[in-house]
Amino acid sequence: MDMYYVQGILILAGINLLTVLGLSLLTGFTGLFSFGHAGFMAIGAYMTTMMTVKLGLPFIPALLVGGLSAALISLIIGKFTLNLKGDYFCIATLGFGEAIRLILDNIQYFGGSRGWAGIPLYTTFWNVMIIDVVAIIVMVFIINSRHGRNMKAIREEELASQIVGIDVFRYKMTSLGISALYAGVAGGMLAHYLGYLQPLMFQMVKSTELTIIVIFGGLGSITGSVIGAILLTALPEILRDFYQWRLVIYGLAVIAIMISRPRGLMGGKELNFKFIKKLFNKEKEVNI
Amino acid sequence: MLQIKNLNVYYGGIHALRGVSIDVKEGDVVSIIGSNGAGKSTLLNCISGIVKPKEGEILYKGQPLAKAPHKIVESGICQVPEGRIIFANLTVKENLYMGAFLRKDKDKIEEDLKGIFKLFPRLDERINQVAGTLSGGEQQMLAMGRGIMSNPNLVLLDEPSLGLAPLFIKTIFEIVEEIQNMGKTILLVEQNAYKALSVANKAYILEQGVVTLEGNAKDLLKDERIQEAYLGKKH
Amino acid sequence: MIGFIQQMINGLSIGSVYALMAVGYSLVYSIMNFSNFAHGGVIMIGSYIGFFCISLLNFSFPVAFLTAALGSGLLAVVLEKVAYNPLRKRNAPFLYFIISAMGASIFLENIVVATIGPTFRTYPPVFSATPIQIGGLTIGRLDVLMFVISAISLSILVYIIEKTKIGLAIRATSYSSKGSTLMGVNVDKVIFTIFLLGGILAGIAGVLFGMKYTVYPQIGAITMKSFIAAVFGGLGSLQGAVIGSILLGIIETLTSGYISSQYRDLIAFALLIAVLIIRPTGIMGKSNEDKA
Amino acid sequence: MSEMLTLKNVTKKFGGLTAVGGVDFSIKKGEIFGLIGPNGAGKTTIFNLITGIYGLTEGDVLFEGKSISGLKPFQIANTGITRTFQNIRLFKNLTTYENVLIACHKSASYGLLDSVFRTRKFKNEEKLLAKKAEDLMELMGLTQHKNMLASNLPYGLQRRLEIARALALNPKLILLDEPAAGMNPEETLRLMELIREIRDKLDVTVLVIEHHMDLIMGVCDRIFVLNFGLPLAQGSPKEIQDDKNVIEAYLGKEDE
Amino acid sequence: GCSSQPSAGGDAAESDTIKIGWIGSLTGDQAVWGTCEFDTLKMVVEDANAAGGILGKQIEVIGYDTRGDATEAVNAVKRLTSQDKVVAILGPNASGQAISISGVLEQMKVANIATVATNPKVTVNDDGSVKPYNFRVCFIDPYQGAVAAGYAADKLSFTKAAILYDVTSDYSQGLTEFFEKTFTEKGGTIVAKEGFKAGDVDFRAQLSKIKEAQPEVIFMPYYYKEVALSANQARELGITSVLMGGDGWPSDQLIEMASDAIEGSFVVNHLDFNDPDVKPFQEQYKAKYNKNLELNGYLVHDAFKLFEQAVKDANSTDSDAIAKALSTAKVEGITGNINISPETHNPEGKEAAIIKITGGNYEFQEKYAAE
Ligand SMILES: Nc1ncnc2c1ncn2[C@@H]1O[C@H](COP(=O)(O)OP(=O)(O)OP(=O)(O)O)[C@@H](O)[C@H]1O
Ligand SMILES: Nc1ncnc2c1ncn2[C@@H]1O[C@H](COP(=O)(O)OP(=O)(O)OP(=O)(O)O)[C@@H](O)[C@H]1O
Ligand SMILES: [Mg+2]
Ligand SMILES: [Mg+2]
Repeated sequence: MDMYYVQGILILAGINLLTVLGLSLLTGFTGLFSFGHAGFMAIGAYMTTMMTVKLGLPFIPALLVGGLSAALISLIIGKFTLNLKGDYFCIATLGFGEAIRLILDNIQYFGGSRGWAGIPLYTTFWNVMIIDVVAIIVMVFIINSRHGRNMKAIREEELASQIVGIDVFRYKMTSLGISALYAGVAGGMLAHYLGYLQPLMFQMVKSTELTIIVIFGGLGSITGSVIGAILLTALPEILRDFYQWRLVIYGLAVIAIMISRPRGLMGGKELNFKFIKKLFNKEKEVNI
Repeated sequence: MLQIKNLNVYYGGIHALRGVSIDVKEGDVVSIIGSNGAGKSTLLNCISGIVKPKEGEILYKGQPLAKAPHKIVESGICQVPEGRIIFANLTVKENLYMGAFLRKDKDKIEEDLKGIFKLFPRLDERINQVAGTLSGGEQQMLAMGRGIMSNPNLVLLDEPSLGLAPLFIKTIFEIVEEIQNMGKTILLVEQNAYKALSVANKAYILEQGVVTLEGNAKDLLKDERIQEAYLGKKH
Repeated sequence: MIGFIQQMINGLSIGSVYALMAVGYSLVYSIMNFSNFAHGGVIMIGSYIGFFCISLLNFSFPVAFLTAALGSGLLAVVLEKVAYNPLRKRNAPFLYFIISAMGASIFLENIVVATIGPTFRTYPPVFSATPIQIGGLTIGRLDVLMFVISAISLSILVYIIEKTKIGLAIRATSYSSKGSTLMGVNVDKVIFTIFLLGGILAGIAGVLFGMKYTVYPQIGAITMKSFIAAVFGGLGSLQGAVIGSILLGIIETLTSGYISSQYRDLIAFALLIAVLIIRPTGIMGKSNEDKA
Repeated sequence: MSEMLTLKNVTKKFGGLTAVGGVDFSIKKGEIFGLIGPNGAGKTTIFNLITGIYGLTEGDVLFEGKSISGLKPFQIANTGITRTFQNIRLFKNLTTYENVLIACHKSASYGLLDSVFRTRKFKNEEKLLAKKAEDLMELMGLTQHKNMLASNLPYGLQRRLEIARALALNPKLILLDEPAAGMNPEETLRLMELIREIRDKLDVTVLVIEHHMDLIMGVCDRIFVLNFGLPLAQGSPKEIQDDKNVIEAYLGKEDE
Repeated sequence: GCSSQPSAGGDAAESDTIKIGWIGSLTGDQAVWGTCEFDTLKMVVEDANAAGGILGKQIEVIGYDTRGDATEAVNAVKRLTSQDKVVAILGPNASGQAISISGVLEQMKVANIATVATNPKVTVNDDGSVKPYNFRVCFIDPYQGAVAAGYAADKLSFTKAAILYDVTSDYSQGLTEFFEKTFTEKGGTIVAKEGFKAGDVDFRAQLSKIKEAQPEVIFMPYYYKEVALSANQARELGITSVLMGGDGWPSDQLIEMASDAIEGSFVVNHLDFNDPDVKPFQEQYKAKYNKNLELNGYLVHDAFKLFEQAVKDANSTDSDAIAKALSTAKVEGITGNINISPETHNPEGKEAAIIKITGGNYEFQEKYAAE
């Protein structure tokens, strides 16, 4: 295995992981199912690129702008749709994702469907890894706080959550916002990894893939998301030599994991939680 | 009628029933009493085929019980489950018809329906209401009615008085007796130990998955241990 | 005016295409409470079965139609056994079903690409392609057929679900499979029936589709539209699925015709959201607001 | 002002059905107040109206003198009213401990950023929350089931967990909907003691629906009787027990 | 450690096979074209090997699927260049993928010859500078759009045109843009411009609207599946306008799917299918794969020829040397003479073939170049 190639896959896995972490918060911990996360990635990607290419902002601030724009849009969408239940919300997000793509297809300033070429290649293995580590830590910290627990409560039982004084709507908004922020940043990184943007990249299939990763890894498990992101990004690569058969195998693998481990790979549990915790304690000592 | 031998049930690591053996004679009311988590519901669910025991044997009319839950119902065993499990999306009437799902005798079904409405006039008043919006007690009545509609030989009642008004609890136990008079056999799980023992012929005390006491219900009613543990100070 | 009427006809015919798919999809939803994303894959397979029956095996059209319907029905049942049944036995949450369905959908599409190949295939002409002309308006023959078939299958299904005993069992099972087991319902059989019916509908849709739009591995993707339509109409309600489909068809054509074809889906989506804001469970959806 | 909760002409109609019609009562601070009535009388509906799950058709609900009608359920919870459910609604796939811990959340005030940066405030308050949850489990006798999933608890314990969860909010008023359902007489006795303890030690006013007369008559200071959605009687346990209407509609004659 | 130092080219020179890569869609909705392209390449390479290979070395093709996805294309190219150590890459069959891989190509110093990637940005940067490792053998969108518009206005004397296009396709949008520009410059009017979305199968709403605008010609710049459906539906609605399309059209499948509806239509193509020089190639493919050759097959053939020429010119199998040689390579392909311009890396001066569909055949009309 050539490191250059492996690194490429890891970068992509890292970018996927970022979105998946956000999606995991939304789906795994808050119980909302989104088919529109590719849309948030798209917003992040285009906004970040606009910042770096048109306004000359450095990469990291640009990523933040991209992420925040995605979050902002998500809050607007959420305002209208978060009262919807289950599949209704899911369809609303699906429609949103497709709508974003349609708009981008028609905006010639961003190159329309012909795409936006010549984006500087700022994304590197190391900045992806660092951002991922920070993102994981932040996510674990959120989940292991009263805010994270409140989200879990909403996932379990909305009415009961209300009765214990949880502002369900606000927490759903928070969860959506954070997950869109993650997706937006991931989008920005993807743009600066490929050097090219095209609305086509953010098809519904992309959203589907992300959701599959979350559930494959196990709802409500960050470790699961990490493993899922790496495994499912790598799987098609490992199967590269099989041409047309690789997606057949991919499909089978998804079914197989669902029926053999119906709670996903990690089944809602965290692998070596203690280890991670220890890691965090060290982090804290450095921080404070 | 029903013979249970050395039943062992596990939920993952939890050993919920430990070698439970029970005998139910035809035409009897048999009560099972025990505190929360003793395994009463588990026992009924085993008979209904919803929970699969790890070990043990259940004989019904001398034959091993069918495996599939719907076959068990077909053989004449019906459970009125704890927590009611009515079909919240169906109307009261449809719920009752669901009770008669396996029956083919159309005319008799309509007749029985009238009988149910006589027992529970409230259900008649709510006949077209979606069952999910019934009050708790009304749902309990519906669950009972639905059970009776299946015209079983052996009725498994899991806490039928749960959530019922005092006046109505009386009615429920009257109904239990009435069902018995119809020649049916009843296995009754109840928290209201006093009532449960009053109507029963035989009773079992279940504690943490083990039968600790069994015997004639009237005798148990006088048993000091029972009075202390299950009947409260007075009754 | 003629233009407007023609657009309405277009909308109606597109709507009945959506409806044909939405009914089968909604049927499965109504009992399993999850979106069967493999439905499109089953439609696609049905389309191929019909095509090969006619072009390779020289079956007559009705026989081919029947074979496709049964073949798809069978496939749906097998899919249920393999991909959903194990989940059902473990009471897995609905998300897992959806993912399993997605896996199945990816599998079906790509197994066709890998074996039969990605090429487009054209059904041999079965009906006269010339549309019916009435005073400057055109109505496709196949469109009429689709409309009629959707209407018939809907009526039959509604009858089964609302008036028959098995229908009652289906509705009961959709709320609580434990409860209906306790009533002596063979839940496996109920679900088998549902998937068989859903699959047969998919097969019918597949053949009609293939005739209208040619056959290719991604043809199932249009089911996304019928999924949206079913939500429009209210999930789990068969009538809702049809009404939603027809509405979506008309909205789409009128938007294309009078507002903007480039932004058609955007406007349709905005309308969908507007409908859901006013009626959070779609047009016909019952708000199964359970009691506290 | 010792009036804690006041219902004024509270009315709820479902289509043509008047589930609750013109109910007036008020509960004083520190009281244990019983709400009884035949099945379908509208008791749970009143709870749903107080906690904002249903909207009022007519009338008003005052809490500590202020109207709370029109507020969202979580807002009402935050003014200090909480409840348990007749059809148990726990966070099923979470453990006993998590169920209680979640409900404690209002005892902490750290924000999202505090949790991200693990500030001192976060750590102190988290410790506090954990302690509180442990105490509540201890009080309700749930400690040994700490790590069990709520859905796997036996019925009776699920009821107790619901009460623990409600208490975690530090409510001023707690509404219990048939807390003794599924408990045997012995357990019911313990529950009675517990209800008194809640009132005395935690300074919580209690409104309780029950069909176990031993409990109602044993712990309630005052009782309100509802029949077909309409007020039937109100008074001390003694008065209620002797009320002819109540006996006829609800209690039935003592048979022993 | 994880050194990410590119390590391509180098040792490939010593081995006695030449590895070339191919990427494109073997799955997804573009699979028809990708599959044909890959198959053709394998066939062409077999022939070349049978004829002694290049510089006496045998050629080996390694192809990967991209699902039509830009991200996948990047992965595939990383693998081809770093692990498989190919000396050049042919394909892909869409611009998005060709553009996104240029970063990797430059890092690894491996050239890519795109087949039907017609977006101008494939070979040049925004500032007009040429990308050192990107080449192509097809003409570009602006050219094709301009040819179609020019021919419609000048040769066919149409003044009212309508356009139906795929909003979500870069190819379709590109052609539309330049058709519209040229056509209006030549004094024509676009009386209707309607869009649809990839995956759509029903175009009657848009067509009904187009019908009311009464155009003389309808430009349909998209791939033949949609062309067949939309042409059929147009005729169904009683539209009699002449239809016109680009290189997404030519295919035997189109004739099969919409023979009557497209009768009398004009197509801008890369070559004349009925050219006697082309026939043996078509037949060879048909005999080998029992399928009809798609347009991609011709172009990948030419891409390979161009590669072969460059290796000979460079007299080396070093990837960088090949890339240098490519920027001035000249070769006679089946789609015409290919003279790569060092400024643009496009085949300059490549004339388009205008084809008219008559009696279910692609009848060559004339070579036509936009000014
Ligand atoms: N699905 C399950 N998974 C794990 N444990 C379970 C499950 N169902 C029941 N248990 C456990 O099995 C034991 C017996 O439970 P069961 O419900 O039979 O008790 P019960 O006697 O009916 O109690 P109650 O009077 O509260 O209804 C309990 O400890 C309970 O926690
Ligand atoms: N959402 C609703 N739609 C229609 N009717 C309803 C609804 N909710 C409650 N009802 C009806 O209102 C009446 C009162 O119900 P409620 O649940 O308040 O009774 P309850 O006093 O709590 O009875 P129980 O002691 O049996 O629990 C019942 O007859 C019930 O059927
Ligand atoms: Mg029980
Ligand atoms: Mg109630």
